[in-house]
Formats: sequence, C-alpha cells, structure tokens
Amino acid sequence: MGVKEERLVESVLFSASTPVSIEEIKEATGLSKKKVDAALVQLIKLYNVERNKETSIEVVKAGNKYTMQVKKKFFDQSVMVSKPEIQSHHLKTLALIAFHQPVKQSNLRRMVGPKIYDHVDELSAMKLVNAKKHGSTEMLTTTKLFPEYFGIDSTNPEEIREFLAKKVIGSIKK
Amino acid sequence: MGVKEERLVESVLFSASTPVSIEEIKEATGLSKKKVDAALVQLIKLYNVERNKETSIEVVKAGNKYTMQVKKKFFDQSVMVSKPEIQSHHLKTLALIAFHQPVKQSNLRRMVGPKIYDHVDELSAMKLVNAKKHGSTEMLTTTKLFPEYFGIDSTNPEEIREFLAKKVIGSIKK
Amino acid sequence: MSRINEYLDMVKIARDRDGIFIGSPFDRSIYLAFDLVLHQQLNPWDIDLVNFSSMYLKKAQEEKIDLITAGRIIYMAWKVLHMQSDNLVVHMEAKQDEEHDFGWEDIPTGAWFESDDGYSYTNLVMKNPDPPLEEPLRRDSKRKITLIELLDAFDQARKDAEEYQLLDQMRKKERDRLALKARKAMKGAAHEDHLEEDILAVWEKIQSYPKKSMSLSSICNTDDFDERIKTFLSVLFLAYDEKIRIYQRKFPFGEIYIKTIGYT
Repeated sequence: MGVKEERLVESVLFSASTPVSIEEIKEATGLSKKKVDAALVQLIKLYNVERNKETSIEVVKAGNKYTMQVKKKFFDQSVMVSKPEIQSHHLKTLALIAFHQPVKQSNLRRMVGPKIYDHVDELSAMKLVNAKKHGSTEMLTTTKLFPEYFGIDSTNPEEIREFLAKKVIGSIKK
Repeated sequence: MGVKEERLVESVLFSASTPVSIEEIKEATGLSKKKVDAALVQLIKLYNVERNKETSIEVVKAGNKYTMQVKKKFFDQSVMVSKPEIQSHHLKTLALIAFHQPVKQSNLRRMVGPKIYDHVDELSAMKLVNAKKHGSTEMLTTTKLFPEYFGIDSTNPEEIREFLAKKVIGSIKK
Repeated sequence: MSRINEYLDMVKIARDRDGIFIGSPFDRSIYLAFDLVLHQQLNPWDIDLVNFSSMYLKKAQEEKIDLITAGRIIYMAWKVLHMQSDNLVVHMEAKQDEEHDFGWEDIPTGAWFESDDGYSYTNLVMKNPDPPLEEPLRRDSKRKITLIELLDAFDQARKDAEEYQLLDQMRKKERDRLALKARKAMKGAAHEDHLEEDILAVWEKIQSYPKKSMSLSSICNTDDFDERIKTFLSVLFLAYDEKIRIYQRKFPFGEIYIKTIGYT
C-alpha cells in the first residue's frame, strides 16, 4: 500500500463537499477497490489517531460513504464561516423520526403538534426524510442521505437509534 | 503561540469554501490579529514543508486572503468529485446569452422556455450576466467578469460570440 | 347496553300502543323509569338524579311498586345512564379526534409512549434546547467552470432549444385546437357573440394598467355582475394563452390577481 494512493484518496475526500462512496473514489482515482479500502483505513488512522492532536479535521464513515469534516470541538469557531442549514426545530423533528422510524406522521403530530407538517415538508425537500402514503396519513422514515449528512457510521435503523439515544443521554450528563 | 490557535484557524480555513481574510478569521475564532498571523505562518509551514509529502492539501495565500486547497498534482482526481460553481442548467442559459448577446429576455424565453427567468436571476447574482430594462422585457449581456472567468481574451460581445461559434463548430467537426 | 335498548324499545312500543301490559313488576319498574325519562323529556345524558328520584317515587307510589325495588331501580338507572353518558363523551372525543386528526387505523405503531426508552427519548428531545443531531462542518468547496464545460453547455443548450421549439409548436397547435373547441362549446351562450372583443378589451386594459400586477377587481366594475363575468372569462382565456398569470392568495374566495411580468 503506497503513500501515494493515500494522498489521492485524501485529495478526493477533501475536494468533495459531500460524502463520497468507494465507487466514486475508485472512479476519480482509478485505484482498485482494495487499494481504496486500504487507503481509507490508513487515512482514518492518520487523522483520528496519529495526528489526533495535530489536526482539527477528521475522516469519518458517513452511512456507506466517507467524508472529511471539522472535529466537533472546533465546530463552534468555524460555524461562523459556514452556517448550518437546518433549523434546530427541524433537527429535533428529524431526531424523532430517526428514532421512531418507521413512524406515522399522525403519531408524530401527537408528539410534536401540528407544526410537524411544515417540518416534514422541509425535511423531505432536503431529501433527509421519506414520506409514503399510508391510509389517511404518511409513514415516515429517514433516507439514505440521513446518515451521510450527519456523519453517522451506520445505515441500520437500530444502530441509528442507539446512536441517537447515546447522544441524548450524553447531553443530560453534561 | 499555542497549538490550539493553530487548530482553530485550520478549522476555519477548511470549512470556508472561499479564501478568507485575516479579519474574517479573527472574527470567527475570536483570536487577536497577532495570533491569527502566527497561526497562519505555522499552518503554511506545517502543510507545505513539514507534512509536504504526507498531505495532498496545501495552505496558500491568495491575494490578501488565505485558503486551503488541493495541491496541483492531485487536482485531476479531485476535479471529478468537486461540485462545479455553476449548475449545468444555468450554465446552458449563460452560454446562450453569451452567444446571442445582446438578447432580449423574452426572446430567450421563446427559445428555451420560462425556466430562464430563474437562471437569469442566478447568473445576475453571480455577476456574470447584466440585465437592463428594455421596454417590457430585459436586455441581457454578459458582464466584464464573464471573459475573465473563462479566460476569454476579449470583452467585446461580438468577439465573444465569434469565439464561442468557432469553438463550438470546431467541437462539432471533431 | 343491549338490555337498555330492549327496554327503550319496549317503552316506544308501549307508547305507540297506549297502555301495553308488562307482567313482571321488575320490568315494569324499569319501564316506568325510562318512561319518565322519555315523557318528562329529561335529557338522559344529563339527568338530575334528585329530581328524577322524587318524580320516580311519586309515580311508583301511584303505580304501587314496592319501594325497595324502586330504590334499586333508581340506583341502577342512574348508574346505567352515567355509564352511557361517559361512553358518549368518550365516543364524541374519539370522533373529534378522527375528524381533526386521522383515522381509526392510526393506532400508534411505534408504541413510543408504551416503551420507556421511546417515551424518555421523545421527552428529552422535546425538552432539551439542543437537538441530538448536529450538522457536521464540511467544506462546501465549489470549483470553477472550465471553458470546455461552457462550450459543452452551449452545444447542449442549442439542442435543448430545438427540442423546446418543437414541443412549443405542438403545444400551440393543441392550444389552438382546444380554444376552438371551447369557443364552439360557447356557441349559443350569452357571452359568445362578444367573447373575442371582450378578451381584446380586457387584454388592453391589463396592458395599459400602470403596474404589472393587479387584482381582478381593479380592472372591472365589481358591482356589475355581467362585467365581472366577462372580465373573469377573458382573464381565463388570456391565462390560457399564457399572456398573463393568475393566482389567488386565499382559496377559494380570495381576490384573483393578474400578473403580466415575464409574459411579455
């Protein structure tokens, strides 16, 4: 495994503004799947372990894709340069959908109130939530984009649920 | 000069999509000008000298601003995954305006349909297209920025037109 | 509940036939109780127990029913009525829910309130000021467009324009066909004779209006019913011909607005 492959994959992760799949990295770099895999393992190790204290950037698996992003502890400072896109209320509704999915819009309405209709519209438009007709209501799930967007290392609803539960419990302990 | 300041400035450079001024970095990080300056010097050294072979990213001064970018030799790989600045639909409209200029918005609408109104708004906002009131419609031309942007060696609409025509005909012949 | 309905039926039959004989004293007492409710036009869902009791006792004395049975019946009737009224409230609430909310099939699937985890998670998310999800900070870098891409785009745009022209011609043909059909259908109608002139007149009015956006009522005398209809019809035709765009802010009875901008 050459250092050069690692650099190629690094440049791709850096330049893509959204998470990229192994397939996309393969296409951009012309490397084999095996080499891309190995380079990703190396990069995750380099950024998150070896250089841990010497970089504010991390390489993470997001859904089935990979991405480079600012480490959480440096987040607040850089937030002024690139603003968050989703309102905090919408994020809460999204967190409820992700936890309870598949969840009926009518049940969600009972939890959050009628404002959820707007939220669901917004989240659907952002392609983070999927709404499927279900009798007189809609059945809501998160999309494939959801874990990618938030850098969650799983596409499995059960694991996403665990991730969220930990986050919520973490926020109480603070 | 602490390592922490270096990390803060690094995270700002990384997350900003365009080059940032010292003033902007100061504002985002809350650091003094002196500390920002020192951090930038350190970062340039770190990326371009110390890590030289262990990174595909560089920190450079662009005019009075600073930016993080992919090193030239990795550019080819990254261009495939990085998003273009102008959406392909808008780009088509821009090409039509450049070729037919000066062109009435109403004529352009007849050519490709009502979607051009949005496109013209967007292209005006990007300062690539100029829209001047002309009776009940608008007269569209490309701006001074247009030839600069595409490296076309002329600001004369007639010459831009000819240039495009030649290039397109050339590409058809191929 | 079905027993009560039986008794109510009995009362109805008794009243219809005027003085039916009820053998069992117990049934007879019940009958009397419900008879009272019906004849006194008491609201069975909102019965004043004290009032009901004294009336019942009075009647029971007249009819010579023993007081113990009468007391039991009063108690039972009251209980039953109470049950029924409770049931009614529940039923009405459910119905309201159904109308305002969703259908009966909307029984929670996730059972978010039944599972402790789901319940506390939901509560915590709602109560915490910060959502558990944070948007990561990534680079939103966009690259410049190359000249080659611009040329490709031009090539593509020319093809798009050709396609659009072709489609537009087809659309126009179809529009003309439909317009002709619509006008034929209007034949014999009161407005048919002057429709063309009306449309032209309204179009001129719209064009001479100092703004590109106007309300329907600003270009016609709203008190004149005929003129209102004429203007409205013409506006519909003009919108159909894509000369204007019409919209409403409030549906269905809000003001109709006309916009000419972009359709010059």
